[in-house]
Amino acid sequence: MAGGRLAGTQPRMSRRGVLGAAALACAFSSRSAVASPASGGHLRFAGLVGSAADTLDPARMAVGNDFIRGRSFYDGLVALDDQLAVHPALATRIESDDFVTWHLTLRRGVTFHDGKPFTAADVVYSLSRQRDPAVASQQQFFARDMAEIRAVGPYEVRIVLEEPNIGFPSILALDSFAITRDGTTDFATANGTGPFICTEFRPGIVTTGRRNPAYWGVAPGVDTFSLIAIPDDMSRHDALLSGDVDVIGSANPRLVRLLREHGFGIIESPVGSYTNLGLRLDRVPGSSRDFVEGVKYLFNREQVRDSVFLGFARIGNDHPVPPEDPDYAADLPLREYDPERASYLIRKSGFAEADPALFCSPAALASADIAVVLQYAAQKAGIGMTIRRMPVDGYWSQYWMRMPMSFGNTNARPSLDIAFAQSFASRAPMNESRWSDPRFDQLLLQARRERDGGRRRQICHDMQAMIRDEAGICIPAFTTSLDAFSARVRGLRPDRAGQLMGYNFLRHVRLADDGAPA
Amino acid sequence: MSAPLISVRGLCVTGSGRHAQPVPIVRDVSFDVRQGEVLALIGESGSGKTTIALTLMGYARPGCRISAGEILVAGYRVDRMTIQELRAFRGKTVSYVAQNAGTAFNPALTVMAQVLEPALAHWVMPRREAERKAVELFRAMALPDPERIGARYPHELSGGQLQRLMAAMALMTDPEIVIFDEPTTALDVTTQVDVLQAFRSVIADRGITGVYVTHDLAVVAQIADRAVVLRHGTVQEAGSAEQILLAPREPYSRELVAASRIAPRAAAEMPDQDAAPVLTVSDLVVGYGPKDEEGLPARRILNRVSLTVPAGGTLGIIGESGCGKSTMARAISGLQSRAAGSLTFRGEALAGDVARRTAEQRRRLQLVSQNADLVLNPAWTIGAILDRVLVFFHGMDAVSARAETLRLLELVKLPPSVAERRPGALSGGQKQRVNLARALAARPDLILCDEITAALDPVVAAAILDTLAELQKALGLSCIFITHDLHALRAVCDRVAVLLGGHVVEECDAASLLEGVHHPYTRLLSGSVPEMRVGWLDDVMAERVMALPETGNGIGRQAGRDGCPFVPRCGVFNGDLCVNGPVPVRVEPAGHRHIACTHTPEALGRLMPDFQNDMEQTGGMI
Amino acid sequence: MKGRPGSLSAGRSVMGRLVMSRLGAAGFSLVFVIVTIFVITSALPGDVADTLLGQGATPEATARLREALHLDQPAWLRFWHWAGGMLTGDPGRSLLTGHPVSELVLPRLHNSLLLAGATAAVSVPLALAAGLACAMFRGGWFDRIVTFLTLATVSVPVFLIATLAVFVFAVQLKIVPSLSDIGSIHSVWQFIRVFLMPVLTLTSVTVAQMVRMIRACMIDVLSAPYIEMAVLKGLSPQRIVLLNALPNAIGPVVNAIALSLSSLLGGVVVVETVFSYPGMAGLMVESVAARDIPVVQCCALVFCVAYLALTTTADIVGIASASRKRDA
Amino acid sequence: MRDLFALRRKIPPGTRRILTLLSAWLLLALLGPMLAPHPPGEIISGEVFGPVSAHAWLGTDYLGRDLCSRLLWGIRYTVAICMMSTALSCCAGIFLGIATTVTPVWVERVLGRLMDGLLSIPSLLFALLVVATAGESAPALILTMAIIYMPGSYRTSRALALRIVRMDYITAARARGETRSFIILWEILPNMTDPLLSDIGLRFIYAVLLLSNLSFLGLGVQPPMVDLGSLVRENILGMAYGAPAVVVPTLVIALLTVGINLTLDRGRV
Repeated sequence: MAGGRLAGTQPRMSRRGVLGAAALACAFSSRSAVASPASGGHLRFAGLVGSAADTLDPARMAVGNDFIRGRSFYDGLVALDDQLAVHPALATRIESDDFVTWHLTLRRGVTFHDGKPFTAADVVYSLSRQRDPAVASQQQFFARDMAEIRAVGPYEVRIVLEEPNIGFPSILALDSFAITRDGTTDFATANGTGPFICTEFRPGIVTTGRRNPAYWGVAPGVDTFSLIAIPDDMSRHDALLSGDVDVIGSANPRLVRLLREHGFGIIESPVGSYTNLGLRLDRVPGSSRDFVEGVKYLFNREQVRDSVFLGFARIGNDHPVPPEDPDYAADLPLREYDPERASYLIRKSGFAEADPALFCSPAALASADIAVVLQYAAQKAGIGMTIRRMPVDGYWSQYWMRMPMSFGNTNARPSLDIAFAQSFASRAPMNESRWSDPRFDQLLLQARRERDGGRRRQICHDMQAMIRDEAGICIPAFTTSLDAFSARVRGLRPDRAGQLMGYNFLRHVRLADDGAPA
Repeated sequence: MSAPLISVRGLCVTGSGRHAQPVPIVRDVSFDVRQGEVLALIGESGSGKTTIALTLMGYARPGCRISAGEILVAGYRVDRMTIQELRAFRGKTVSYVAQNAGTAFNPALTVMAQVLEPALAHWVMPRREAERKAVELFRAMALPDPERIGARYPHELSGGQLQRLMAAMALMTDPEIVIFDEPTTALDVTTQVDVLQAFRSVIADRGITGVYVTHDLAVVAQIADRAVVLRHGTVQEAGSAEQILLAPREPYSRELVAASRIAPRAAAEMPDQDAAPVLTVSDLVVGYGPKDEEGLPARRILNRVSLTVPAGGTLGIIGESGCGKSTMARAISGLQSRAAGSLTFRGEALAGDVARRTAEQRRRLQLVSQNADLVLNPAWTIGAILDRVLVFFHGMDAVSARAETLRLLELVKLPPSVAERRPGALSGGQKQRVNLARALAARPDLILCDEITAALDPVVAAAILDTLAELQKALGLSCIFITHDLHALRAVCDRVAVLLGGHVVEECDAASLLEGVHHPYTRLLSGSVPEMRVGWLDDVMAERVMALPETGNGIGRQAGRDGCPFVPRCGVFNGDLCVNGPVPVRVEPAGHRHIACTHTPEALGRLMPDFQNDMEQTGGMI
Repeated sequence: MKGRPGSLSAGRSVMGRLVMSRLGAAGFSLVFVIVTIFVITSALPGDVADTLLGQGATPEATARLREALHLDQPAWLRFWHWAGGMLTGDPGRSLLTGHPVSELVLPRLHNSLLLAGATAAVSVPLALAAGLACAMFRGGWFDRIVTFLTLATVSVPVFLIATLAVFVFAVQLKIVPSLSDIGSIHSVWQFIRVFLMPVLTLTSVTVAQMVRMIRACMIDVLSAPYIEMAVLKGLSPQRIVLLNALPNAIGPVVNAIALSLSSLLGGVVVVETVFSYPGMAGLMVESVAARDIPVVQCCALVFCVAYLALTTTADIVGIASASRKRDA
Repeated sequence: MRDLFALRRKIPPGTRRILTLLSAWLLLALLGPMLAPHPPGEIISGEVFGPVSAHAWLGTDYLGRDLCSRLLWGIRYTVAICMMSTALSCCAGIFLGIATTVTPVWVERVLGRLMDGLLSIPSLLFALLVVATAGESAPALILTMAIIYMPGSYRTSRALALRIVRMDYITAARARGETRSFIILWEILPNMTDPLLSDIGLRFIYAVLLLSNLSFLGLGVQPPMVDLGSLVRENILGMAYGAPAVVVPTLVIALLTVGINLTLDRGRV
């Protein structure tokens, strides 16, 4: 609803400024109509990233397989649909008048996998621990916005924010805010309320789950699932092709042809994730506006889309809003590849001979390839650039955001508000270009308390323009996430919330035949 | 007379070098051997004698092949047999006694296992029977403890024992023909006598037809009926053993015979004994193992050895393998640290470690060591090797060094062209000469010759000895000549020290080595030198009073550390004094003899009858 | 070479000393390796705190976490603690998961040993047979073929062999699974199915090395005079090679085998990755990436111990087989 | 020294063959890139894993770059890196190997154990660690591989040297009072050149393969440059389509290693 989907949620907002149970109910029935009756069977999934660092602790979830585990074993207070609209989950009502104090009404009769009933205490615990540095939560940044989290009744929770934020509900949809049982500290197994019960969890090796018979919501379509990670691209696809797994995440564009030839299905999810180049404005050469602008003109965006992503991408305009987003500022002219202009600007900046280093890494999807494209373009424009490819490990902590020019990789965010707040506000933790503009921060806060959708959309438009023109961020393209599945898998649909139906696919898929693997 | 058992006609063997074109090794060789005969194949190294012997088993060493001729052995056309046929034939019809039993026995298996192998591989008899037969053969070969010797590993046995075991192995399958490939060359004379005796008896008892490969004419005289003289793979002369040894026709045969009769050094040249010795060795002790009460190593290779080298003269040191000859050489040249004793060289004390000797001392004392193949750096040209010494010791510049080098080569009778060649391209004799030249390049006062003729053929050895003698005369060198060859010894030495078990048992003038009273061991040595006359062996066996055979009943006795090392084999054993020592050194004025024996010279004279024969005109190798 | 009385017992005591010295030496190497690894790892940029917090890390959060994990202590102090723990048999806890390192390592070690064992079981006999055969029929067609094959297999990157193998056998022919899912093993047949690919891949590499070395050793021994003697005794090639030559080649052959096998624990990153086989090498790579030093250390320790154990045993076998014929 | 020139003059055929082959590759590495039709970073076609064509002689790679050009650069980097690391490791290994045969025993005791230690660290993991620490660059790779292969070369040369030190001519040199360095350089080294050369050849091959396998862990030279192994690795997906982009570099690696291996085998025995 709020933040990202300012306009989309407009009609509901007009009603008492609260989420009405009725509205949710109907939204709900519509979903349950989609969800098929349980059919059973065992589903095997192979994702991209898995290691000894795999976790069942919501606070630490950082990679795809973590999210999938989380979404299968736990529930959030709210859930997002395929258009990023907020729906109730463990919270049936989320109400606020000033957008500072939020009142949550919790679902009754829900039990954890260990049989204990779900109450307000669990919510308070789950949310509060995100603020504890020792827990090292991925979402500390947003957790710290929650000034007070208190149970006001067995099924009532009150949350007071530091500042008003109309988009708060979608923040609650972040994976880290999934609800675990009160007092849980050992995450060797998952004790959640989710549709699946964790039967085995061996970090870096395998996770298995079985359907939770006592699940409060729509029963999932499979009885059991096993989840592994195969980092090696070829091997992961081999596993699918040879029928050893039914679904793989992060299919490689270069193998789509092969998969299709062998009769496998592909879902292309237009998610808002992107690989970007960040130029630090507080360091040479980024300190020169001309240089930054010049670099932006050096990006041959068509080539990045077609050669690097083989067309499975949408061209970006140096701001974090993907074209398919209703709030996408369509009127902003798309920045074209213009070597002459780039060369002129960069020479003007005086850094033409600086031969700056582009830091990239396999850690940031396709960053090395994009760097190669950029470097060659620069070379043609008579500008020298050196590529420094760094090992995956230590890249985020050592080079990304530390070096004058480093590539980053940002996942889809539940809402634009979150995207802006995390990566562009002055105090944003991931402000890659160290760009700080009081007016932008101002607009951000304004949007958060703005009730009128029209004006919010306008504000949002202005923010996009500001980022495009002033921030040191180059976003050549938004990646289309690809997932591949065998013919026996049904019910997978594209989803803006992220790949694999926003990591929720286990709740929705079912198997055509319940027999043994094909 | 029946048809010959072995008949070889027009045999040719060619070696096919990897890169080079094939070279003939054996050319058109023909000979016959009748049933029960022993044929000797005589020749120097490279004469193809072993190659020919092996072809009788249808075998050619890797890189060689039988290119022509027919080989008829015991009715088989060996040259036409298939691998399988040969396999059944070798070791059963014809068997082989290799030259060096030390290496021809598999170090990883017990002797018995290997002795049984031919019998078992050819299914001639069941294992138990085979074992019985083996033991019986051991006994026939006069091996000690025949019942249990089979259970031991090769390295636990002496060369002589191994050689006899090898013969036993060859006889396991009762072959019609046995090929002996220089079976006694690697042995000490005293052992050789016993082994030869053992061979002879079995050959006689079992009516074996034999082919005996050797370069030692004296041995031929003892064992062969007929002989073939070979050179460069061709037959020089064939005939009865006697005829060839006593009345050789072909020039080469004469040369061979002559080479085994080297004239001893004329006594006239003997330097006066009173002149200050160039090197004095006193109470030298070398050994290993834990220290004993005297702070000296318990296991001693050399035990309180004292020697003097007369200035301009030659001291010969003679002894059998393991007596400590080479250790002596290494100790004197400072390559082997000594536990006690002192060396005085030209009045100065010599440090034990070569590193602590002065350059001058190193220069003046040069070692010419045994194996010329190992002593010349194969990567260098001869010229470079000699130049280096000159540059190092005399600081010569390249030009003058090279000039001097050529002079040295001339001195040792080598053509100047040698300077450009590498050791690999030289013959054994040439290498030994270069080796000599290198020592001379330092312009030493004393050269240590350690077995310099051991690896050489008699003719070549003789030539080298001549050269050495000449040089000594010309340059007034002093020399220590270490050898096991009585001939060589007598050819170049003035004084002789007899070494046994690390003790000097006798020191005397070379000239008088074969006359008068001697230490029993000295007598045994000189008595064991084979002579080129038929029937010598029988005489020796008959008159073996002063010494018991290595396997005799004396084996039980063990000498103490200061006792007489000859005790186990001594025929005139004199009780505990011999065992515990200290053995007195008695001086016998005639020929300045110093004899370490518990008997007085007179007693020895009485106990041991005088020499039967005069070694002057006959002789052999020790 | 005289049979000195008591030379055998002397030989034994000598051998005993040799063995002891080898063991001592191995210990020394071990210490050296551990220190080296620690020095390198502590020099790695970034630490586990960064890994834990990931992209969203803020300086103060990182600092707080470092304290919580004692990463603020000086390196030598941490090493001291670790070494102390190790001596008392406690490899410490994983900084990343907080679980005891042993819990992480043991299952992986078990898997790795399983894979290594299976590979050894296949490759050693194969290599011995091939090596001996090559030596026996040196220069023959068999020798040539084997030599060429070994050459071919060692001259292509392993990851290519592995990937190709999976693509052909698992994807195209569908005769084996593409994943080594050891969880699914309940019968010998499944065991074979699962291990076939990785074992074959590893075998192709190790056998190649072993055959070459064994062949060399054997040819060396076969040129000895006592082998010629054996030929002249009229023995069959089989008898010569197996009964006469092999006993003398045991030392070097065992050494060759040990050397090739020693790489089977740590040197199999590629295979583990391609077949997504949960083994030690993979664990170490992950732990390096995560800067989980205790785990890295433990893995390195295991690899080193395995290597030294193998080579030392080989040496000792060599010494034992040589001691019989030492001064021969 | 005259004898050295003499040495040069008569190099055995086996050795000469190896040297010829190596120098041939070296030449290709030097000149190859000059013949490259395109810069290594240029995307010349929209088609990835493209087939052989007049435009792209060896097809295109996973980004649609000209494989032929990249291959030529790859050869340069692989050959250069491997040769340098081999040279480094062998120089160090051989010198230490020989030296320990003439120095006091304890030197070997210590050094040998350190070498053992190095050997016991899996080479891939060791490389991973070092490169992760030192950063990914050609010098880092060279140094790492040099360290990895030094122990092997040390062992071989020591074994060879041990045989030679026992020779009497070394004893003679000592008796003459020659210095250690003279003995190492002039008496021992000249006698091990042939076996050493074949050993060096082998190490070179190992280096090539290790470098190729390192690319599996994502280690290699910096883009847009590339080494042969990385070339195979980055195009490995092309295998599914039998693309020349994966076949050709593999063949080149095989050619490099098999070629040298065969020469060594023929040079040997």
